[in-house]
Amino acid sequence: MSSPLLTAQQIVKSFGGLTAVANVSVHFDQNELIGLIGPNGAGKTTLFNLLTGVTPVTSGAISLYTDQGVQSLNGKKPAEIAQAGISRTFQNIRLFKELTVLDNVRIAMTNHYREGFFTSIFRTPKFYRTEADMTTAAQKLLAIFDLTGVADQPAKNLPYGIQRRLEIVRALATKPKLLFLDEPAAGMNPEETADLTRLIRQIQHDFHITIVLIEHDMSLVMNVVERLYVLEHGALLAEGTPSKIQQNPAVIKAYLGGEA
Amino acid sequence: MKANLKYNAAWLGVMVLGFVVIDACEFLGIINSFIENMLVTIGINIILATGLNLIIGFSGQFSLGHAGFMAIGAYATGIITQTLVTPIGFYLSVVVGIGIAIIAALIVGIPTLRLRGDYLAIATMGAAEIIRILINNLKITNGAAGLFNIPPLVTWATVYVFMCITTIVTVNFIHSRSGRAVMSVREDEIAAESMGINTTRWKLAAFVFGASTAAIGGSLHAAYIQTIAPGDFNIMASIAILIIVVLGGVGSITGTFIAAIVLGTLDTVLQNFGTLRMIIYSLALILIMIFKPSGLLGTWEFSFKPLGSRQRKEQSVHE
Amino acid sequence: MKTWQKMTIRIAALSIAAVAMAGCSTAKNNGSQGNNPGKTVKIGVNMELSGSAAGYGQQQKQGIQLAVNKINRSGGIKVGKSKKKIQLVIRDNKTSNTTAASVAAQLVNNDKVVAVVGPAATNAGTASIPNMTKAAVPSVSPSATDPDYTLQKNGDVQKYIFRACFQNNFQGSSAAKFMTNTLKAKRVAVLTDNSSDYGTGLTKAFKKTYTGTVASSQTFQEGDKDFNAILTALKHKKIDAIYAPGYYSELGLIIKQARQAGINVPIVGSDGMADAKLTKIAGKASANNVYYTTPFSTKSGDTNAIAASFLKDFKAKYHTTAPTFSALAYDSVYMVKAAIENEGSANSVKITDGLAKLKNFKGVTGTITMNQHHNPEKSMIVEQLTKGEVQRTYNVK
Amino acid sequence: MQTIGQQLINGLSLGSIYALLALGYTMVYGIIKLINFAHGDIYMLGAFWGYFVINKLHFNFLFAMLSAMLFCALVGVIIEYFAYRPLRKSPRITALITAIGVSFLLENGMTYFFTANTRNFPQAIQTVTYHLGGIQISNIQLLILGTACLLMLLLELIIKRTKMGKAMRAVSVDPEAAQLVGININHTISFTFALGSAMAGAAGVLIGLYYNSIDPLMGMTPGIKAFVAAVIGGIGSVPGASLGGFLIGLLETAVQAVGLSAYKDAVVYFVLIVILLVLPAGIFGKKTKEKV
Repeated sequence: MSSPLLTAQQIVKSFGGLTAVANVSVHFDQNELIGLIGPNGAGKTTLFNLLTGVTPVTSGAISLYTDQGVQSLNGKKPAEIAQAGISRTFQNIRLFKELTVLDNVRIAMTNHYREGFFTSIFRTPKFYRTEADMTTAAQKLLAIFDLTGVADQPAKNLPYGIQRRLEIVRALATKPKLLFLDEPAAGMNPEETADLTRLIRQIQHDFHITIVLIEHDMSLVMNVVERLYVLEHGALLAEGTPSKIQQNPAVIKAYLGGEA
Repeated sequence: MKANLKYNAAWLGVMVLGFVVIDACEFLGIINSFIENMLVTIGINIILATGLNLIIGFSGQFSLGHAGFMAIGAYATGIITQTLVTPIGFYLSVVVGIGIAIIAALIVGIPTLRLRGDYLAIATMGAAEIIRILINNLKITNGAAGLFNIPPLVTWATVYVFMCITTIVTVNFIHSRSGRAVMSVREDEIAAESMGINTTRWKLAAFVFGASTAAIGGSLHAAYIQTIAPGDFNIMASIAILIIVVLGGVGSITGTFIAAIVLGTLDTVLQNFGTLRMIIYSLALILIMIFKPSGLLGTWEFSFKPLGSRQRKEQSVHE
Repeated sequence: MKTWQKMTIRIAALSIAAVAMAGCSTAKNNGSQGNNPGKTVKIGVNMELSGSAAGYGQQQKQGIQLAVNKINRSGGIKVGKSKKKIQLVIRDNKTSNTTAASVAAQLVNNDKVVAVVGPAATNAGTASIPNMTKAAVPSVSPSATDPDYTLQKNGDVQKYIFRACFQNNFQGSSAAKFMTNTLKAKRVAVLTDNSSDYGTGLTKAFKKTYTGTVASSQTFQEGDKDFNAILTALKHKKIDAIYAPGYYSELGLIIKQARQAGINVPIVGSDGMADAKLTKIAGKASANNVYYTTPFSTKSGDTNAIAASFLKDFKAKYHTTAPTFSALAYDSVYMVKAAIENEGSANSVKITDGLAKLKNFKGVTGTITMNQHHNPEKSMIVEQLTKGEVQRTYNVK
Repeated sequence: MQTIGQQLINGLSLGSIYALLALGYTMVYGIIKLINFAHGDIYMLGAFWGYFVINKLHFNFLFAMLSAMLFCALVGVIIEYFAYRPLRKSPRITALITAIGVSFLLENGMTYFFTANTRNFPQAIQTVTYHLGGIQISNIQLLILGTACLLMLLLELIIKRTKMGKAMRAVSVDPEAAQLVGININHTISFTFALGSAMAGAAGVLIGLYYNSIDPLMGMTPGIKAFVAAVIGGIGSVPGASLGGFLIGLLETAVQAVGLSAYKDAVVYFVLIVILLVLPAGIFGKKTKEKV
């Protein structure tokens, strides 16, 4: 067992009278690749939103394990959580559409390259240095993911598949320790999905980070993840390796049995 | 680095050239005090509208309270230069105006910037009206009668230099890490938050920045026109600045310049039409908006950088 | 690498250039002072013809046009030996101070007028002063009432700035005296138009002079239509009278609503009320026990032949009783005429001298002598309305 | 006690005018998300229409009001057709500027053709004041309150019960989906403008009768106040607009009653900001949470 990176204990989220996430406990370890599956409306995205602070938890504890020790993420804003090392993509792509690909990536680096206010408005040499460093780093990242050619294009002009890839690159630019991917293969054809599979493996390997992905495409999930959580009706149904999950009767029932 | 130098030198050249041309015209008598008045009004409007464009066009926050911050700058100058009748007094008053405007922008912005779209617009409008009503009832501001006989410490040249400086500073702000963070808030607040951008902080930064440039505009207005009254800073004044921003193109500083010049000239030319002037003005406004819905320039920005490479770029966009 | 230094140099260079050039532009001087007339005597009108003060501005425009028509019909102004017709250049300042400054500059520089009538409001007027002074062209405002309008900051008179109306201090204190001496009011409520210098200035002057008790001091804004809340609050205060300086559009409503609410104490106002519309808005039945200070009265015609002919001509041309603003504007034009004829020249500087020396000028609004502060000295009267008609007039000393 | 009762009447009469105006804002905003800046000026047009038909054509009051409603409805539809419809797909801020342009045009056009002078509105109904236990109320105040309530009720019925009302609600929620189920969006939006403008027309004539003074700029201040009322009530909500209108009327009255008349508007705006901070979508507004 490797050391834990993030744990969530008995987290609950209710919207009015409706419980969207009930008593879910999960743990994500260092450099692990985890899948999160479940039928539509099972609360997968809600769980992501809770863990990234987009929506606050009703109860329960979320902790992040860093070099400085354990840090509670309860009540933290999304920006603080992102700065603590958690990044994500979105189910319905949320790029900065009017801005260029390069700027999308540079924005994600905002917190890693400090420029003082006066440095930037008076264009001191330090400003140009920082800008150049930042741009080089962003271009390097774009090159890794084969996006150099479109660096100066507005994000909205990119084809769908490339937009998905850019979103992942942008998330990586924040230098996360933990990356949440919300349905990265949605709307992709099998060929693109295969590319994505390779990409995800490569990221985990090259960047040494933990990746959690929500996915409906079972071929992708079963292919890449090391461990799986299954959610149903906001509650945790099962946990284990892909092969174990595939044999879990409760999971089979939830997926195949429908009402039965 | 060399490219930057060339690029900056080009802009410097444009600014100096503009100055020399105006000065020559002034010297030769082509520009009399009537034209000068128009130019100064345009210059002040550029300062005001550039700041508002930063708030509306770049941070995506719809503020309708710009005249309130302008009033703060104007009254700071009006009051301070009553006793300190020197250029130093004027510059001091500008600094004081900016300081108070920043404080006011923080007081207004921290609670209201959570609101979205038109709700924010109406809240900022309310805040600006509150500022104006306070000025209208205070003793130090001489109430509704306003201040006049403000010493003329500002010439067109001062306004020109201030216009250049605020524009440089605003454009530099936009083309920096801060500016990109601000724009990401406009594009998608939730995504920006998830990328570690403290959206509240950056929204506030843009708002405060815009407010301080408005204060500068107000100071220049007070010292040039030499008369200020609370009525000068009502809702209609905020709307007049908004019109410049939208007409030029939300998110285009070049557009703001063009729109301020076009509207300023139009307004002056229409002075010859007597009572018809406002009818023609409003018709022009409606027609421009209908035929150019995203403003005269949209989000297009003039730049020396792509002059050589623009054609290549356009091709790739059309592919 | 060197961009920081360059930036600094850039700003420094600009600033130095600015200072140097600014020196140049102030140094230049045009030989002869002021504007001279051509074939005609050009008089500019810098007036609020749109925007919030448009109603008053348009009344003044009517007065000006009436005066000019009349002068031109009788051949024009005698300049030296010949007679020259007046050419009016009317420009709208949108009730905006910035525009008023621009209009002033256009009138004096491009249109080359020799005198300007307007603006109506003090602030628009003060915004025009720098441009008028620079061009050495006089302006006569029919209705800028702030006491300091014609003064510089150090208390010296603004050389080129004149007015045809009373200044607030005089009118406000006269109202106070009238209320103490004639109405015997010991406790009053004050209701001020708080949207311009006019109402606030009058209230300030009134309070300074008035020796009784001010039981309540409330304000309203131009354009307000509902005063019931203020009046209901006043109703149970023991007051002998109400002092309400403002314009007829709001005062008419105040009178109407006060009388409907059962407040029947005297309501005293200022010359902004001296308009036949007041009665129309308030209703004949309500316009009772109403007084206002004014230089001009629709009854003026009984004693003043000039006023009588003005009233007749105005009625013939515009089919309505002449309001005070039109009368003041009418006088402004004739004041310029008198100045030109006295000096025998229509040079703008000469007109300025003529205006400053104006003495016993017989106008619609009384016999005017310009004092050292460019304020017209003329007698103030108080009119009393009963059932909407001017019932009697009082002279205030 | 009497004073409080009297002030309540004052506040309600003032509020009913704001409420009638706020309805127009709220309906238009609800359906095309446009702050129809020209709405206050349509109310001015209604007042002028009433002025002319009573003076020149000797209409009685009821006819004057009904014809003013019809006239304003027509003006509203025409403005929408020429000025707003071409911009339906454009950024909303563009449409807002156009609306401001239309507002300027109406104000200055009326100033140009009919002068800026204040006119006294013909008193088509004689004012009769009733005394009820020390509280005064005039027949015109009663008429305003009654008409306002009647029109609001009627509007609520139209929106909730009629086919057009259902179409309006559908378009305001999702115009594209509404189009798919066969709703004619253009007709629905025109109808909304007609309805909202008719309310403004009625308010114009009522105001004319009540205050007896009309001028081309009379729509500016009440227009902005009514918009504030609509926002306080929750823009898009008809009961919200009515509530907001009465709330502002009462608030203004209360501030003046305690002697702070100079800060009347400041207090209104302050309350607006506070309400928005507590309820970001106004009192009856639906809070929309963005789906992530």
